[in-house]
Amino acid sequence: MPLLQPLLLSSALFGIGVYGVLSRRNAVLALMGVELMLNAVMLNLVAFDVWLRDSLLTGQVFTLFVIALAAAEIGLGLAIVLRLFRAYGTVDVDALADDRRADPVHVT
Amino acid sequence: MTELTSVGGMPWALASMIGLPVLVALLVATAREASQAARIAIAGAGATWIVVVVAAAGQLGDDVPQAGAYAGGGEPVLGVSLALSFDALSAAVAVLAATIGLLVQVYSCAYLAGDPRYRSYACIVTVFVAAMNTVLLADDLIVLLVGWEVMGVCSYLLIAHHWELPAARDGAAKAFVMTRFADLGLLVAIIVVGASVGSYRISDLLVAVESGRLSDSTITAVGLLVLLAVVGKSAQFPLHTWLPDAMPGPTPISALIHAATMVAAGVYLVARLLPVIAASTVTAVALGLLAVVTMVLGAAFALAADDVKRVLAWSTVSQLAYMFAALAVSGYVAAIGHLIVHGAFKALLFLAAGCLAHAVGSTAIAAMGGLRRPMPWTFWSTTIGLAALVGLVPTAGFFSKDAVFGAALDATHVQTGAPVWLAWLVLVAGLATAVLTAAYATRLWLLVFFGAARASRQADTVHEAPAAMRVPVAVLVVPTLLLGPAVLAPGWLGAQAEPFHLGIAVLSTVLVVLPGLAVWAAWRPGVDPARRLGRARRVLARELRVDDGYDRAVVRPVGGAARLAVGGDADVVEAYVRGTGWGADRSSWLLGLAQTRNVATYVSLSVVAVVLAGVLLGVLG
Amino acid sequence: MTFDWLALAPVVIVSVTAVVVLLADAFAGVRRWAMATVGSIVALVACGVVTAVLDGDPRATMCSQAAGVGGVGPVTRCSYAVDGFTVPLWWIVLAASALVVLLAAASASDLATPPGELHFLLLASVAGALTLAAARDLVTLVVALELVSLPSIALVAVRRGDHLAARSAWTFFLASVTATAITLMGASLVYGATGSVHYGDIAAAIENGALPLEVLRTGVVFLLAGLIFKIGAVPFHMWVPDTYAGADTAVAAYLSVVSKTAGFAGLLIVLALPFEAMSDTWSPMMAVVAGVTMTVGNLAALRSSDAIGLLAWSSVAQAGFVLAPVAALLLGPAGTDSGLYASIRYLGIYALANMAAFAAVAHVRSRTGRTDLESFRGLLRRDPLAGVTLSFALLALAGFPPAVIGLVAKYVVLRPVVEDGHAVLAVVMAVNVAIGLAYYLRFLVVVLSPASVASGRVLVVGQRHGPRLAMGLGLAALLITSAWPGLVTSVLL
Amino acid sequence: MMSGLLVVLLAPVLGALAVGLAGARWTPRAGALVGVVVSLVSLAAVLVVWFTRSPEESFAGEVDHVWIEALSVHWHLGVDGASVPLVCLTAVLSALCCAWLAGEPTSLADVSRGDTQAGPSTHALLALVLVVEAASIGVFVALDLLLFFVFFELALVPMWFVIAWWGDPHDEAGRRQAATRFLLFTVTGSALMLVGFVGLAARTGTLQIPELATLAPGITGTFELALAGAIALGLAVKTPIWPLHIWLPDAHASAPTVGSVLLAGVFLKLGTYGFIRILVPVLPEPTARLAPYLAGFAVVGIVYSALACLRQRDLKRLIAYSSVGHMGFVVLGIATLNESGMAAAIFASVAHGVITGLLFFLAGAIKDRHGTAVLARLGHGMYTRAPWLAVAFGFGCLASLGVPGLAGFWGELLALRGAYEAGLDGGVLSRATAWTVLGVAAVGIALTTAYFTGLMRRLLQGDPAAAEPVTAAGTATATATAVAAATDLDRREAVVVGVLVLATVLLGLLPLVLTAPIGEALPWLLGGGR
Repeated sequence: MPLLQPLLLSSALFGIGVYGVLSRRNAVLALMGVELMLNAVMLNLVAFDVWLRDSLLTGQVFTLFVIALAAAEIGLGLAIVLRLFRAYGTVDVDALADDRRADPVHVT
Repeated sequence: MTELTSVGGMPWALASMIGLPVLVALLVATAREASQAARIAIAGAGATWIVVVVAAAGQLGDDVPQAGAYAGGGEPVLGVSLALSFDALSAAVAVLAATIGLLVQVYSCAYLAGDPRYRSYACIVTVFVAAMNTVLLADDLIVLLVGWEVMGVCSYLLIAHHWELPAARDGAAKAFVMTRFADLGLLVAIIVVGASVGSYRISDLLVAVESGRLSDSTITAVGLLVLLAVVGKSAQFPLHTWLPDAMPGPTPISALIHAATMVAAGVYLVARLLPVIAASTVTAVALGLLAVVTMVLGAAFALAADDVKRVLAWSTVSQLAYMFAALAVSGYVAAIGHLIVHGAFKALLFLAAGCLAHAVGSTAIAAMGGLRRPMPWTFWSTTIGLAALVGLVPTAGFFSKDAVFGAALDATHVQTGAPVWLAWLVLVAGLATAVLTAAYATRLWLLVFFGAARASRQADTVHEAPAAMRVPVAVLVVPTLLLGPAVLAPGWLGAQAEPFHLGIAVLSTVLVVLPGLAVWAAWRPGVDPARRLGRARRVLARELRVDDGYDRAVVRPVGGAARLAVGGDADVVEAYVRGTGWGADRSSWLLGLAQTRNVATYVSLSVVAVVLAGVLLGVLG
Repeated sequence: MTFDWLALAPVVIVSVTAVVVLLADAFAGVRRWAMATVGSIVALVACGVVTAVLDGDPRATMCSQAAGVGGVGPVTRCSYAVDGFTVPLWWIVLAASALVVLLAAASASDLATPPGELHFLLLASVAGALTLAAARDLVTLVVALELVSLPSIALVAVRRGDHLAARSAWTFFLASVTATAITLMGASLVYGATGSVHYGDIAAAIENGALPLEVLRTGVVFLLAGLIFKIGAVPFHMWVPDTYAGADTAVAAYLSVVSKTAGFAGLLIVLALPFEAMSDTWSPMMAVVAGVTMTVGNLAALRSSDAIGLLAWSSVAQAGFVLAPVAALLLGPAGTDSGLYASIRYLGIYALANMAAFAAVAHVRSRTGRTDLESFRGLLRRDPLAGVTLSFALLALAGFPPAVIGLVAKYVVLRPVVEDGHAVLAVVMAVNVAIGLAYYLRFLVVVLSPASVASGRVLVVGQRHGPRLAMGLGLAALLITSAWPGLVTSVLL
Repeated sequence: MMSGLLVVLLAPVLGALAVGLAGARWTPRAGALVGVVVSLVSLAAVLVVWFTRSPEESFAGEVDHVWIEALSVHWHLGVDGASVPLVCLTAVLSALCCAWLAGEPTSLADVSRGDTQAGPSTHALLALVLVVEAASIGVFVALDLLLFFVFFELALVPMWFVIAWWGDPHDEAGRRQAATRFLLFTVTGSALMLVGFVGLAARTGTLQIPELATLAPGITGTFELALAGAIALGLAVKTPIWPLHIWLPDAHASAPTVGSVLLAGVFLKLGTYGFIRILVPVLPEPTARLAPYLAGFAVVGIVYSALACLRQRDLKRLIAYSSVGHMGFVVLGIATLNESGMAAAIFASVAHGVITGLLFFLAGAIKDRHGTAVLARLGHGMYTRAPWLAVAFGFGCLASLGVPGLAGFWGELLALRGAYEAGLDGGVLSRATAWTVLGVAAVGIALTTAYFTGLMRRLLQGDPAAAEPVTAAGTATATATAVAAATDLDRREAVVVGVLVLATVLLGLLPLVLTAPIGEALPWLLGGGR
């Protein structure tokens, strides 16, 4: 089976994900960006697995693990977003950056 | 320490010539009050004189030196051995030094009566005698250098005795810096000798020179370097300017250090190393030329100087030049003879000048005049001294100067190290200098002792010096008168003596009497004969502005360089340091700014970096 | 498929204890802190015993038959191994974690931090760290990495009702997951290029050659991203000060030592085992990363006026020093792993000194509620134990006698670098030693200063024994190892 | 504990612990007494070790235990003729520093610091002095590169505190900056030196200096040249060689009296000793290639420092700059790589320690009296105000400008001789270079005479009537300072100064005292005895 298309697709996904993480001011959207990146990885793994005709199906097993990891990350991520919202009343990351309360590290 | 090894003779005597004064110096320094210090100093000087005379008595006329090496050998690194050798030459000069040292100590306790710093003065004078003896006895060049420089330090400290006077401070500093700069020549010379001969012993050096083991270039180098040191120490041209400025020091010091001994040590060193000097024509010629220039210049400057001590200082410069000139034409005996005689009469003249200053309260010629009657002792002794300086029969000066001329005359037809033209030059210049000497001596004599007493002072204030000062002056009259034949006595230096040259004698006598008469004719009471010189007088009085030259050529450039160095540290090196610190601080500040607290910034930086790395390493390899 | 339970024991013990502590905390009413602390300590000590047993006999488990690459008959590949790499790293992790547990007690009875959750998360993360040191295939590596990260993120956020904690956690989280995603992408590429995730297979495949090298290299670079993130090296360093600032002191200590060690464990083993043959690809990269990291960390620390911030930046700089010999990994003239072991030794010494420093800071914080440098003025007179510990730890971090051990550490990392002829890196390191001293000295002077300022509000949270014990242990260890540096070098191989 | 060298090393350490822990429980006088005693103990111990040595061994009282087997680091101590003089110098100077502190007036310092009882105590200073002593002695007796380095670094941080806390009471910011600059300069240098050591160990597989010395003939090549360069650079910062000297004047000027004495007397010697003990014996071939540059920088430093001295306005800065010049002679000696030169290096190091120590003690005494060391404020005619102080100072100046018959002379003589010999066949310098170096150095000596004469003329001589010392603002009333300025050396000062004066004369008249041990060490240092 051809390897190129799935790889292209996954690269596109990964790129979009990165863009999302970097550009979204809304924390939740940033999380979705992370999800996209992980999806790209899964697609990669499956594609390679098939292409390699791996006897141990390593790629697919790996994918399962990644799915689990993604779930855990999102769980934790949403929990933190919740804390943020409770603390600041917003999930706008730029707004967070403006808060300088009890911020001992930066002396500039 | 390795065991004491002594070669014949009386090592204890040699050692005590140096050790005794040092001991006395310590005692003087710890003396409770001045009078006690004075007693100790005089007694010590007397003891030293006895030791020296006893040791010398067995030595004069004996050409086999007695020597002692102490702590010699076994010294692994320096190769220094405390080696002493005592031959006729050192004996003669040592007696001179010890005698004048003793007289000066006696003289000083009256001259500096009531001076709060008398103790330190007496102490340093005693140390000086020890240093002088070290120079005379040393057979090891490094030991000699030690004595040589300690003499310089003592001279520095004594010139600055009245350090609240700016002139004394300046003169002392000038003398010290100039002479020490010159001494570096001796230091380097010693290093060259050590490396080429393999020993610092003068005896080894002379043997090596005779055996021709040393290359000509080495001999010349050593000779010229030694010459540099000597020119400095003996105030010869072009380093002659420090001696007149050293005159603010106490007059007895001028007599001891700046007339009789230290400045004469240069002559002694050249005489001691004469084979090295004579072995290289370059060195001999250089020595001769410098001496010729110096003797004329010094006499000329003396002619226009308006201070008694300054006149005497310039005459010292020009008389020392006589000795060097004699050595340049291998007039060994003549030079040493003149050294001894000059030491005697110049010390006399300085001590007499001290009496004048003691009476008048100043050494300016302008402050004097008509002192013949109030100060008979001083007048007569000064007269004899000046006669010896001029070289009138029958004073010792006449014989010694004649010996110098004789040596030059011989060198014109006998084969010596120096070329013939140099001998002629020396002879002519010597006679010319004799003329000038007669002129300035007469001028001084007339201006100080004759004419009307200055109105500025009442006659009763003028008084003859106290006995403690009169007696040493009187004592010095004896050698000044009688030492002459001794100089020509056969073999007293363990070397061939100079025959007496009648023709030269007559010629020189005529040459000195005529200008004397001329000056006398030119003199009216209260009128300085030097006026007759016209514009030349002002030029001579300014001493050809040699010092201004040094100021422009050395002092100011050094000052500028110093400013440059300080500036360099402050602005250049410092700037790099500060710049580094500033840079670190700024970059730290920037890094702090980069912490925007916005994770998006952080992540984007990381991603960019990773992608770059991925492309660079991954795709491009 | 067999399981070597002894080899697995540490991970199992820690995980089980984590759950137990959580449940016990939920049901017990009183003395929850003491229980949690003691339980965790016991578990860690038990792990220590097991490690001592395992020390010296390498074991491997979770093995599988695989068709060897390139037709080489079926070979056994194991995902989990306890060997010469694992044991020293375990020592560091366990010792440091134990001290962290003691420190955590500093904020006991501070109702904002629930003991159960705290210790559960802590132990869970430790389990991850232990696994990471034993992981021998990419899947295990990634899983272990996440097992270290996610609980530690939660640890940062664990303090209730603290704005800064929340934001720091978010910073930490987003940076972490992005890095992980990149790592995963890298892993997938490596898998695609070599056809396996087992280190052995990958190494063999690279040996055989005939691979899409571009893909492989890109994969390696991406794979390293997540690990570099964990050790807080450039360019993944910027989260470090923000996160430490928001976290509880004990958590900051944990991040700066244990989770960093875990990251290094992954990094060193990945570089040493599967990608050894590609060192010409990553060696220069590591050299650059090391040099830049130590410089950035040191320079940034120069202006820091807060103890936590200063230690945060210093931990960045120190990561650079640990990384430096990696550049020379396996390239010594004798062909030894000198670089690798140099890193591990430096890591151990750094862990010791840093834990001691954090212990003192946590102590002062629990007394005064402040962490700015001024609050440490005159500490030596106010509180000799804390003062001495902090001063000695700082000297050790700076690498100065009398803390000889720190100097030995510098020597250890410098040696392979010079041996391998990385002149530039060596000079950079030398300069950084000086820069580092500048700010460690600034801190030291405050601590030793005779003029003792009245420290603001004196609040006494938590029970004091934990931090005191931690400081005592840390100081003792530093002193002993300074007198006999041979101990460290022999324990850590 | 069987070896005397451990006693030499441990005595000051224990003394420091005792004084530091006892703190205010002891009077400063008692603490100082302890300091003096322990210093004298280590002095006696090292002398015992030296005179009970066995002739066939190249190192006396050698101790060699494995310390870090994994890195082949040994606890390796030993002394030879090159190190014994320096150890003795360190012990004596430290003893004198402690004696000096017996009555050190800390009042000025406290005034500036605001509150007195919060100010650092004299005990702490004593303890630091002893630590510095122990560290320096350690450097001089260490025969293992890493051990050498440990001791080399050990004294730095204490010295920072000595300068920054007990330094010039009138300029807190200045003394802090000076201390930090000193520390960072030295640390950067020594870090480079460590790089060199590491490379050496990597190249030869050993850290033991004697063993390295036996391998020396084989250690040649570009890599080795780089190593030698790194080590030389590190040592050059410490020595210091121009133009790396910039840290020195500030540090010396703003340090307290004992700090200046230890910096000049002992610290600078750590650098020169490194050259003598490590660079020359272990890396002879690369060092020979570096020699001309070393010699060049050395003589430039001599002249440069003399010129800078001509225009210094601060007494302590002037003495500090003169140290740069003297160190120039030491480095010149080292750069010649022959017997005279190495002997010069050691002799000049010791002589400089004694003479400059003397000068700094006296400068400290003057500063205590006037509250400042700015020459313009010290007035003239000190001969009349404080005769013995002035005479001692003049003596120090004469000794420092190298009058023969005093300690300072022999080092210069040997250095120049070494330079000349290095220009002969088989030397490391070309004939032209040698003569140039010789000439420049001689000019430097002349300039040295000039500025010391100027200093004596300005400070000691002059019209006492015009000697109304202007007081530094805020320290004391004019009358108080005038009275203080008119007080001569007290007993404590007289003792300290007397010891150093005697030492100067002794070394000047009996150079054999030093040259004998040095002579024994030379073959080993120059590779003959191996």
